[in-house]
Amino acid sequence: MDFLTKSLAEAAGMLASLDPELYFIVYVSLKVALVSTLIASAAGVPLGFFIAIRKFRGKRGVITVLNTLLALPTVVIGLFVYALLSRQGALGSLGLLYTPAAIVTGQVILILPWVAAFTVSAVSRIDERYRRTAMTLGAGPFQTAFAILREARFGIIGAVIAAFGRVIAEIGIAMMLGGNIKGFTRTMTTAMALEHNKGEFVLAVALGIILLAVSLAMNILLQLAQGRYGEDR
Amino acid sequence: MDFLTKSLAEAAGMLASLDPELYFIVYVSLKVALVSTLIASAAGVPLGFFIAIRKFRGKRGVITVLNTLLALPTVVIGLFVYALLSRQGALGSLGLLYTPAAIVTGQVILILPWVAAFTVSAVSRIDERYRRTAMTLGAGPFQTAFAILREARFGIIGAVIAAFGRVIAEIGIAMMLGGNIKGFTRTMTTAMALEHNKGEFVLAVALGIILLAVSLAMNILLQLAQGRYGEDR
Amino acid sequence: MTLYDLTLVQVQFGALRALDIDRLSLPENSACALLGPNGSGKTTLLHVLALLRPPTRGAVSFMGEPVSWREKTLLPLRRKVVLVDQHPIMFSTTVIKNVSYGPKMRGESRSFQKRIALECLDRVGMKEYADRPAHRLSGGETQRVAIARALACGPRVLLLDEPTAGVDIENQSVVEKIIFDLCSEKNMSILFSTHNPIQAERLARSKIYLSAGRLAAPAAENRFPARVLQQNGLLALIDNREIHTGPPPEIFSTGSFVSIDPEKIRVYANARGNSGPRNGWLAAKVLQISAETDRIRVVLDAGKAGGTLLTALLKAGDVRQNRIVPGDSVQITLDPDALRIEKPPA
Amino acid sequence: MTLYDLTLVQVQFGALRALDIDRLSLPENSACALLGPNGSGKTTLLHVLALLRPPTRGAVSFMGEPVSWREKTLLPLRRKVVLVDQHPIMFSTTVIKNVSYGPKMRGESRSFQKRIALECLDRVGMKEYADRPAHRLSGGETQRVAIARALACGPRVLLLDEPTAGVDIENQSVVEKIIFDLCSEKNMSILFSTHNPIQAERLARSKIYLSAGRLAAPAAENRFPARVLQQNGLLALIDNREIHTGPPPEIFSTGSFVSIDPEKIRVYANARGNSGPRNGWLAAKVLQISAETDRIRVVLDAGKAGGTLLTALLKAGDVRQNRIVPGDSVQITLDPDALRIEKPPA
Repeated sequence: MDFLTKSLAEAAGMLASLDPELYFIVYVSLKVALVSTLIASAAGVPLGFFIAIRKFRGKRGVITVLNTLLALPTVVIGLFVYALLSRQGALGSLGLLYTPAAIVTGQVILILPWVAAFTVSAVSRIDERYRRTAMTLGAGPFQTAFAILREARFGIIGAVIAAFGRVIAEIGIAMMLGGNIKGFTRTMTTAMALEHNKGEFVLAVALGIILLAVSLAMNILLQLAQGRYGEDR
Repeated sequence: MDFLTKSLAEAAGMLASLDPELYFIVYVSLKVALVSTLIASAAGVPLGFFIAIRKFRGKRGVITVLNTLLALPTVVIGLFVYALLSRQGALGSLGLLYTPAAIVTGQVILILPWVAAFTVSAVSRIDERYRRTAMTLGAGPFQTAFAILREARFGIIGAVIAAFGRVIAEIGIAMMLGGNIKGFTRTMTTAMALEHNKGEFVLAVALGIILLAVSLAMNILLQLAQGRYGEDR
Repeated sequence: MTLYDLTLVQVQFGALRALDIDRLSLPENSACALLGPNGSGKTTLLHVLALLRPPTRGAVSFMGEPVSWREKTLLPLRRKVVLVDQHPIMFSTTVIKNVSYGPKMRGESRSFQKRIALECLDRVGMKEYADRPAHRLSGGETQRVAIARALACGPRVLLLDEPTAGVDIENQSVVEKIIFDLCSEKNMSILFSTHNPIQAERLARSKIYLSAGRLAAPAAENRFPARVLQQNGLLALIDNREIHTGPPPEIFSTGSFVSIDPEKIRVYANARGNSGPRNGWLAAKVLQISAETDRIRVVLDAGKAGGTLLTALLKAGDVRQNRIVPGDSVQITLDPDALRIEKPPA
Repeated sequence: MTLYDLTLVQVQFGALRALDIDRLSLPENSACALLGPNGSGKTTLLHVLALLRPPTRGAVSFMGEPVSWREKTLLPLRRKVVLVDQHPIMFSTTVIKNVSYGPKMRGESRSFQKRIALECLDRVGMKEYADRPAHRLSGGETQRVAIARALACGPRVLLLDEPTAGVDIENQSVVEKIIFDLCSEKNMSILFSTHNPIQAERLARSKIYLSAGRLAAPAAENRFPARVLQQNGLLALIDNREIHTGPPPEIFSTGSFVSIDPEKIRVYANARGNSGPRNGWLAAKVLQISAETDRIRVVLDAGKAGGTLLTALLKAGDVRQNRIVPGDSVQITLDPDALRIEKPPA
């Protein structure tokens, strides 16, 4: 326990001294996770909303596929994107492997189904009466859709927050596609996993503190969004 | 694409030839994940059930903490357990680091809150009338609890399945605490992430196929449990 | 001009035919109550009339125009009619934003939205709630705001689905009073569903009865699951009691229904000393007598043991002359054409 | 022996006092109906009587024994009384396993469980459903199985919460018939809540009325939110109408209620040629007349504009003599002690 306490104390010192290496890793992590989340949300929220409010043949099947994609393991995605981006791969000529763009590609594949599936679930939970009420009060199709979207807002925000929390904490994709290159693609999770027994233990603990703080903050935001949501209904 | 197709073909051949190294890795992964899930369920299901059916001061707080623990990143858990189990750590003398027992320790910490939180949620969803009905029909306190547990069974099974799916696909803990030692602690995820660019790409793809199959199977089981559950209410 | 014309309208939910109306005309500027038991199709009919649900089959015409049910042509028509749901939901914003939603959708100016919303809130006595979060109101308050929200659309037709169901007792009379005032409104037709015949009688000028999705005689209660037997050529068996009928009925197994026309039931006070049941007469007990538009509605217990509720519609003079009072034992006869036998569904 | 004795029983939900009963005694082997509007506390009272909810304050005694509300002593008492919920739930297993749950909890043998379950299912006509999944039944079928499940416990007291609410029309008469038969059962008391006075009258031998959590006079409808003004020393203002009363009432602002004792309302047919309202008289219209245990219940519209519903309880002779028929305009007076004024809550 002494060892752990000592490491924590040193890590706190490192955090306080604004160590540039530490904060650059945090910056890369947040940037990559944010970009992934934004891309996945820009595609996934409209997709999920469309699936939820439209009636079409095979809707049940689409939702089942979406829910199944939630289970894609990060390492499987990492391997698949690696095969595409490696020199021998179909997109190898782009030279994206071991760049932040590669990580973003993999993470978008990871969380797009999350954002879409949770948007479907948030919008589907909205009582049919909201649609009916908007329509009977004279709303057109777009206005009706907007009214439903507005009622589902906390659920959708929750989906986006959950997605961000998922990518900031994942390691498989960041490691396989980013390669943990110092000052370029080294993220909090890859640094923590790969550097801890190479004398960079204090750095790992400092990153762990920040990652834990970010993850818990996201989770608390998520609980607030869901709580607010629940209270509204 | 040619590269990917070729790798897939070779991987299929490896799977068909019952390659002993491949299947030993799968065996280690499944064994570790199963033991973790069993331990976490044995503790988490009763804990969650107790929290859900009892009224006590601070119940809301306990549930919030439980939900917050869902966000624990695997690498943070890995680092924490590493600090405990490493030679300088408090439990270093047990010599558990880089053994399957170390992975199980970390994974139990990871999924215990999952099992407990989902059990709380599954049991809380059970209509108050089930409790009332059991009581008015003459059930004692234990019989009433059992009636509620029985109605929540699909939700609880779902929690256990989700936990297994989570540990089989996680990599941070397996890597940091298992150390990817061939024939001992090498799991599907660590092998895939660390070996793919060391000439073991075909092995990685073959493991990817198995991991994907297991993950999707768990997810389909989960959807069935939830579907059955939803239909019942 | 007629407001609605429905011809051969059916609404099918899977195997269930929720609505099956051969012909229904509603005149303009009417105040009409829609009566019928739970599951008789009241809500489904209101959804069709609100132009929210296209019928599975049949033609609807609204204010002289045939309704095509294509979204494009539907919107202008739908803006003339507003439905207030049985348990209305509020958008999760303030009360006044809820009430100004209709004018906003119609592209009215902000100042007009606000003025009309406050006006309508005032009409239902909820003006001081304008800035409250709308989804935290009680059931009765929600109902009042929902009516204001509907009125703010300036509809030609206002449809209300069980407006006093789920409303606390204090608000019930308030809501009834609002509906009563709206019923005397010029330039607006009002149609509300209710399961309360007294409410219908007090508030509406006309009534529609639904039973199992069909328009029914004004006492749809007289519908019994029955085994009908051809016995002595003249008898029908209802709930194991024999009821006389003229023409020999067809023979059906279980699953058929018998309806008795409430206008074709005669009720006689027990003659003195003549207490035993005569041939062709049924003994019954009077439970309730109430006013119907131009008739008196008499609810009778005609069963042996907590048995069969029958509703008869009599003339006021007959009731007065016979001095029938609830609690009395009476004798009833059925006119030869009082029974209608429904075949079981194929 | 009395079945229940409640003394100063209160149930508080946060700020809401859901139940506030000074004294209530229920005799054994009774068949009693519990009447009152939505939210009047019927369900809460049933939960207390089912020994499922300890009251916030007050003493309950059951079959001569004071109830201590400790789980250990409660279980044997609770096994003598069964509540059937308003919308009963079924355990997600077969019908027969649901019905045999009670005997199973009591440690009966498997063969006894099965025999009693089939017997009880047969009583409600659901024997052929024994092996169906119970949570797939319709509302009416569920209600019937729930009654069978309760009967299988062999209770001394059977409590039913609105047994025909949410039940389809075909099953309603079946459920009523089952209750009717149960009411004549020896060795079992039955208490059911309903909002249907006709049902109460037909099925029960006695009635309890609840209004806002309190035991009320047998027509709790006569309770109005009111501004009461001391004007001329003699007047009370109800819904902006003046109603005479003897002793000068105290002055309250808004928030107070006025109750009118239905037994103290006199109803007179309009004297010929004497149509204008006389001093101290109120004009009203008769809406409904129905049978009450030993009285006639007359529902009057005493408001100016769709206004105030009043319920009077008259003697059968008075109704017959006055030849009052629904639809009639009548005049009413109130006895000097008819009004009770409730202070607004502090």
